[in-house]
Amino acid sequence: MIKKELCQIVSQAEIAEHIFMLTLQGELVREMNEPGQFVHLKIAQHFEPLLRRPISISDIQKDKNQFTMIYRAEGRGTALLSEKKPGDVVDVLGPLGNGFPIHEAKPGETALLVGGGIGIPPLFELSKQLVKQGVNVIHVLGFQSANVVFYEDEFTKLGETYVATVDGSYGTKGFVTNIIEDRKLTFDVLYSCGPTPMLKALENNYLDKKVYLSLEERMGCGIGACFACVCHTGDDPTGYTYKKVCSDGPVFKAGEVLL
Amino acid sequence: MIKKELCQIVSQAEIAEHIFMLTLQGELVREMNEPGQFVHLKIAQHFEPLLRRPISISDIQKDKNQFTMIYRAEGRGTALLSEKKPGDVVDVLGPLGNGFPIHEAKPGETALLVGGGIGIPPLFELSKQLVKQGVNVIHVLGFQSANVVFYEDEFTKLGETYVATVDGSYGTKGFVTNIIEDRKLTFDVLYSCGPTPMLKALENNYLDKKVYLSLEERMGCGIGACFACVCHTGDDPTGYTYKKVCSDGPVFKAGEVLL
Amino acid sequence: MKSLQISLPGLDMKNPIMPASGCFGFGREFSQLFDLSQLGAIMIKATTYEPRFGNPTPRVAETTAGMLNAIGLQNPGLEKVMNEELPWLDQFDVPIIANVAGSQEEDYIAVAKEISKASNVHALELNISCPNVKIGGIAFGTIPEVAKDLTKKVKEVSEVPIYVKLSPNVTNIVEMAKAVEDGGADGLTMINTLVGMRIDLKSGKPILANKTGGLSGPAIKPVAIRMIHEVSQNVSLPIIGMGGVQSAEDVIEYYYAGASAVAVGTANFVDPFVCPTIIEELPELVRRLGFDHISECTGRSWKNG
Amino acid sequence: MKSLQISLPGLDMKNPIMPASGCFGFGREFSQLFDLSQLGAIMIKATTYEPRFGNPTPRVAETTAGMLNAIGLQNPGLEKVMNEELPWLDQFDVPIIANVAGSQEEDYIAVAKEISKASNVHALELNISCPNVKIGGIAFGTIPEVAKDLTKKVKEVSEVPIYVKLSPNVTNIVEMAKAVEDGGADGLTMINTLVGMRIDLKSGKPILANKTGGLSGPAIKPVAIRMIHEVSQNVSLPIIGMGGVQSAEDVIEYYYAGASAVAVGTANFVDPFVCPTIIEELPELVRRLGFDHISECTGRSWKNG
Ligand SMILES: Cc1cc2nc3c(=O)[nH]c(=O)nc-3n(C[C@H](O)[C@H](O)[C@H](O)COP(=O)(O)OP(=O)(O)OC[C@H]3O[C@@H](n4cnc5c(N)ncnc54)[C@H](O)[C@@H]3O)c2cc1C
Ligand SMILES: Cc1cc2nc3c(=O)[nH]c(=O)nc-3n(C[C@H](O)[C@H](O)[C@H](O)COP(=O)(O)OP(=O)(O)OC[C@H]3O[C@@H](n4cnc5c(N)ncnc54)[C@H](O)[C@@H]3O)c2cc1C
Ligand SMILES: Cc1cc2nc3c(=O)[nH]c(=O)nc-3n(C[C@H](O)[C@H](O)[C@H](O)COP(=O)(O)O)c2cc1C
Ligand SMILES: Cc1cc2nc3c(=O)[nH]c(=O)nc-3n(C[C@H](O)[C@H](O)[C@H](O)COP(=O)(O)O)c2cc1C
Ligand code: FES
Ligand code: FES
Repeated sequence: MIKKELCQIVSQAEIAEHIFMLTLQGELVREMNEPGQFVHLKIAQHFEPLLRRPISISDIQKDKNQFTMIYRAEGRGTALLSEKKPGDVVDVLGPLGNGFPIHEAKPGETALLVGGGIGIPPLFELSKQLVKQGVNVIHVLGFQSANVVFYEDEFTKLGETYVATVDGSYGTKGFVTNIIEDRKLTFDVLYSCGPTPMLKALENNYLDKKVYLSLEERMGCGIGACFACVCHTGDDPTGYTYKKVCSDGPVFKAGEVLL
Repeated sequence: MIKKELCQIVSQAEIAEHIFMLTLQGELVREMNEPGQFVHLKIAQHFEPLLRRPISISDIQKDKNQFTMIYRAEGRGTALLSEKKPGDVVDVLGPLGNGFPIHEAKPGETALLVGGGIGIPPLFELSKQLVKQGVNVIHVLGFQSANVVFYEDEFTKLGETYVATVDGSYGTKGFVTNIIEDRKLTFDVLYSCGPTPMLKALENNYLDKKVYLSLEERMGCGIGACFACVCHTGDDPTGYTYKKVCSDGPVFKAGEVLL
Repeated sequence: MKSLQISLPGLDMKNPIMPASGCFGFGREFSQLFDLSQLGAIMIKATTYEPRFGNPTPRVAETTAGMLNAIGLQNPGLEKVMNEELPWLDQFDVPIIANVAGSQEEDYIAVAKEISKASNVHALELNISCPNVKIGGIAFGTIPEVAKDLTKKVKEVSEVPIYVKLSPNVTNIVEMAKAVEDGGADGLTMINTLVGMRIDLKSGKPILANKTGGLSGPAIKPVAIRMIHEVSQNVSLPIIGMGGVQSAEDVIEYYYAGASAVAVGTANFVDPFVCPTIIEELPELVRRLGFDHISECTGRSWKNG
Repeated sequence: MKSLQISLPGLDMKNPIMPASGCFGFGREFSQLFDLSQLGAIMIKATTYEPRFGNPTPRVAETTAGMLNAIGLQNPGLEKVMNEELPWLDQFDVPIIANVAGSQEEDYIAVAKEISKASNVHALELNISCPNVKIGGIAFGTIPEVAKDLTKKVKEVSEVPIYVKLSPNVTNIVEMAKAVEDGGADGLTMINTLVGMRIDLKSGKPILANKTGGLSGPAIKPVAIRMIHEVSQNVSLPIIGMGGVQSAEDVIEYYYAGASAVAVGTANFVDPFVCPTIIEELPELVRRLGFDHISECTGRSWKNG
């Protein structure tokens, strides 16, 4: 069930340049099930910024009623969020959307988790849950450059982890797709979240595989009521049928919607 | 000289119902001279509330570079201000306007200081300076009711002090003018700040006396540039001549401007 | 809650608060959050004759104290609304106001005729003011004669009262209001969004794929208040006011301006519980301001006393 | 600062940033805070033939992310502006744009003729759009033919180029822009304020004594951007953009929309140092966005590439 709650900040830290890790506490953690869901945050009580901000859930600690997000302080809303301190509250609406189907990867199978930039965070909870289920995980993480790399160690603890940076200042120079091809990584299921060009490339490269992609779109309501975040479906690319990223997604099976 | 400075909050306390006493520290205290001047506060960095708020200076501590204001948490701006804590900063523009002419009262003479509600604060610094100058001060302070009475003790330390409340829940029931008449208070100079009906009554009652009144008006710039706070002059009540409350006032000699 | 009960043409309402069209879909999502029967009415998403996919994304952009949208009237079309959405909504004890849109006269007429037959549709809201539809659309809302004519034709076929939704993007709003009054409108809803744009600093291009969009939210409230103040003194139709309403205080400001009911749009995205919250807070505010019934507030800004 | 130097009809400017008319008086107050010679230009307070006292107070009210004003064009009149304000301003190395207002044609013509003779007045801004003047006034800004005619007549008597200030309170802004272009305008300034109102919760009456006022500030920026985007593609006049500008980023957004210079109004009240701050920050922002000169930004939102 979707809840709205003033959650208290447990901790906040800058873990890479402009990249913040934020942990909140609240009852609505009980409602969080699938990795890949997101929350919609109202950052300030005043009307500027006005709208909520969608941020993925990157780690769920059910026992403590806590969850963690990792976000980039980018525009006004996230910059304000990054100034908040432990004890401050954030107005959270969530959990929202449908996440990654973890049971598509069976125990003993291999899942490839491919993330780009701030698309990486939801893959962390996903990886945790897959590992718990006995799935073998491989992570391929892409960043712009060394100064914004985060969570490499955390992912490494869960499984094989490769890092690419666009400018080559860390890990392999290039894109995540380069790593997958160069290393001839094989898998049973692919899960990915990141910039659209990356998702498109993955979709095209693995037409015959089980691939799940998490999409991003500018949102109004975040709950499916405003039609802001709509995309065409794969089987009716110019027609009337549609999916809403916020409530039907953000995770879709490759091919289900038009990227 | 007018300065703009981020001043730090030294202390803030609720001294009566919704009435706050706020002390700030900053270099611009050096520029504060006359009692009755005001500052123009930008309460939040964001755009809502957008405009600055004019608040009188009620106490100047030159040695510590500190000054105090007393204000009522009324609308959005002052409510937000009242939530600020020591260490937080407030964007201050000031000191602004022309205050009470203290040298109009000579040593040994008697000054009557008449204040109503949140018009009372600037009279405190005025009284301090008059006393220092050897002037005998009498204070007549009017409030709505007992729960919003403030600073009675502080004024009493400086001179004779009478309190009226509209509902009679404290002091004399009625208006400040009742006290002055009933007690047959006499004076050489009268200084006043408070609601317009009170100022009008005083002006009419003491046409032959030296009377100085501090006015309130909704402001835009606070520095004399926008013509928001203009009033007609007393000698040309329907013509083109005008005074600006922010930069010519807020204190005017009775009769100088049309109330 | 007696102090909130009101009757407007076609609408007997528990209270005068309703979600604005396009900001509440067909109610399904919000029904997971609270009981829709609490609402005074529901203005459902614009319905067109044919299904519409709407504009490419991005369809929303934030502005200071406001937002732009260019949804482009996406909706499942008349048939689906009649067969699926309205029957589903019938489980709630709440009158529906159906927002009717189109790109030509015949569309409006066809939709109005059919949708006004639905048992829970108690009124129509004629959307002659959507700034995001390319063909025709906007013209209906800016040319008095055209608006009057359309109103008349829709009135002829509708089985329920019709409220015409006025566009604020006009030189003379009173002229538009009078025209639709002449055309036989039973009420007005105002305002729709102001046309606006935001440009992305990095790309240099408009954020919205549609380039322009409709500005809503607190930013536009003073414009709406002014227009309702003007129009309510010049026509005798009841007005459902909207634009930036976020609180019970805002509702009263709309009443003072001249409104007889109030719709809440963008605020539903900021706080999905805003409608029930306002409904809960209103009676106490009405009482505190010294009124027995909220309808006493209508037009106080220009009425004597 | 080379990247900011620009030339527009009548105006050779160090930079494209200037305070907007009515938000900076005649510069005296701000001259106590910073050196006015830093500014690209100064748009002085509207000048009418006779002195005007303006409207009763309250003249300003705050709105969400904006403000309403109904100053009513208070000014000391042509003679005093010519004899006192303009000579005083002459001590600064900054071109003056004189905002010309009136309630009838003859007023505009008389003021324009005289004030354009002042040596430091490099251009006129024809204020056909002030929403706060009761007689005539607003009509000039909403009827294309009237605006064209007035522009022509003022152009005939003016010794300097004229910029016409457009009102946003119209159905079709492009039509207005084309009309004044036809009338011989040398440039446009846009936008003036949107007509708005706020009502006090306690009294139930409008806060402004004049009831309605002009809405300015960040709230109106998306409307201004949209209008400049539209107009700049349809006329060949340079546009001085304004409406809610608070930062160097806002300036670039106006350029992208189609502006060739930018004026700052309400923000001067929020931060009296905003103009020099923007001027200081602009060169670095222009560079960071990859431009050699700010004028390269003009119209990028609709130009190719
Ligand atoms: C389902 C989903 C999950 C996300 N998860 C994360 C995450 O885990 N970590 C993270 O750093 N970011 C995440 N994002 C992106 C994040 O929402 C944006 O970076 C953020 O909204 C930008 O807000 P701002 O105040 O910094 O920028 P502003 O420019 O002030 O934002 C203005 C408006 O545009 C919207 N907007 C701007 N950029 C984006 C964007 N890229 N995607 C969607 N809306 C945008 C904002 O929400 C807001 O409405 C996610 C987005 C979606 C849709
Ligand atoms: C020269 C001067 C000195 C003042 N000194 C004091 C003081 O020492 N203590 C104190 O409590 N108050 C003082 N006031 C009044 C104070 O400025 C207002 O109470 C305050 O601005 C209200 O802001 P708000 O955010 O609470 O209300 P809001 O209703 O949010 O204000 C909205 C807008 O209206 C203006 N406004 C509202 N009420 C007033 C008012 N009474 N006078 C002027 N503008 C108003 C605000 O400044 C703002 O622009 C003074 C006013 C002036 C002009
Ligand atoms: C996302 C969105 C979609 C909208 N869709 C419609 C619509 O389909 N039909 C309509 O008449 N108005 C539509 N509107 C306008 C609103 O009903 C309302 O008139 C406007 O947003 C002003 O109210 P607000 O400021 O409370 O949002 C839409 C507004 C938004 C924000
Ligand atoms: C207090 C005030 C007074 C104004 N006076 C004038 C004026 O005399 N002449 C004029 O053309 N515009 C006047 N304007 C409009 C501004 O010049 C400007 O067009 C408008 O405020 C939008 O810009 P902003 O949002 O930056 O304030 C005034 C605006 C304000 C806020
Ligand atoms: S954000 Fe409103 S429908 Fe998805
Ligand atoms: S507030 Fe601007 S002139 Fe006084």
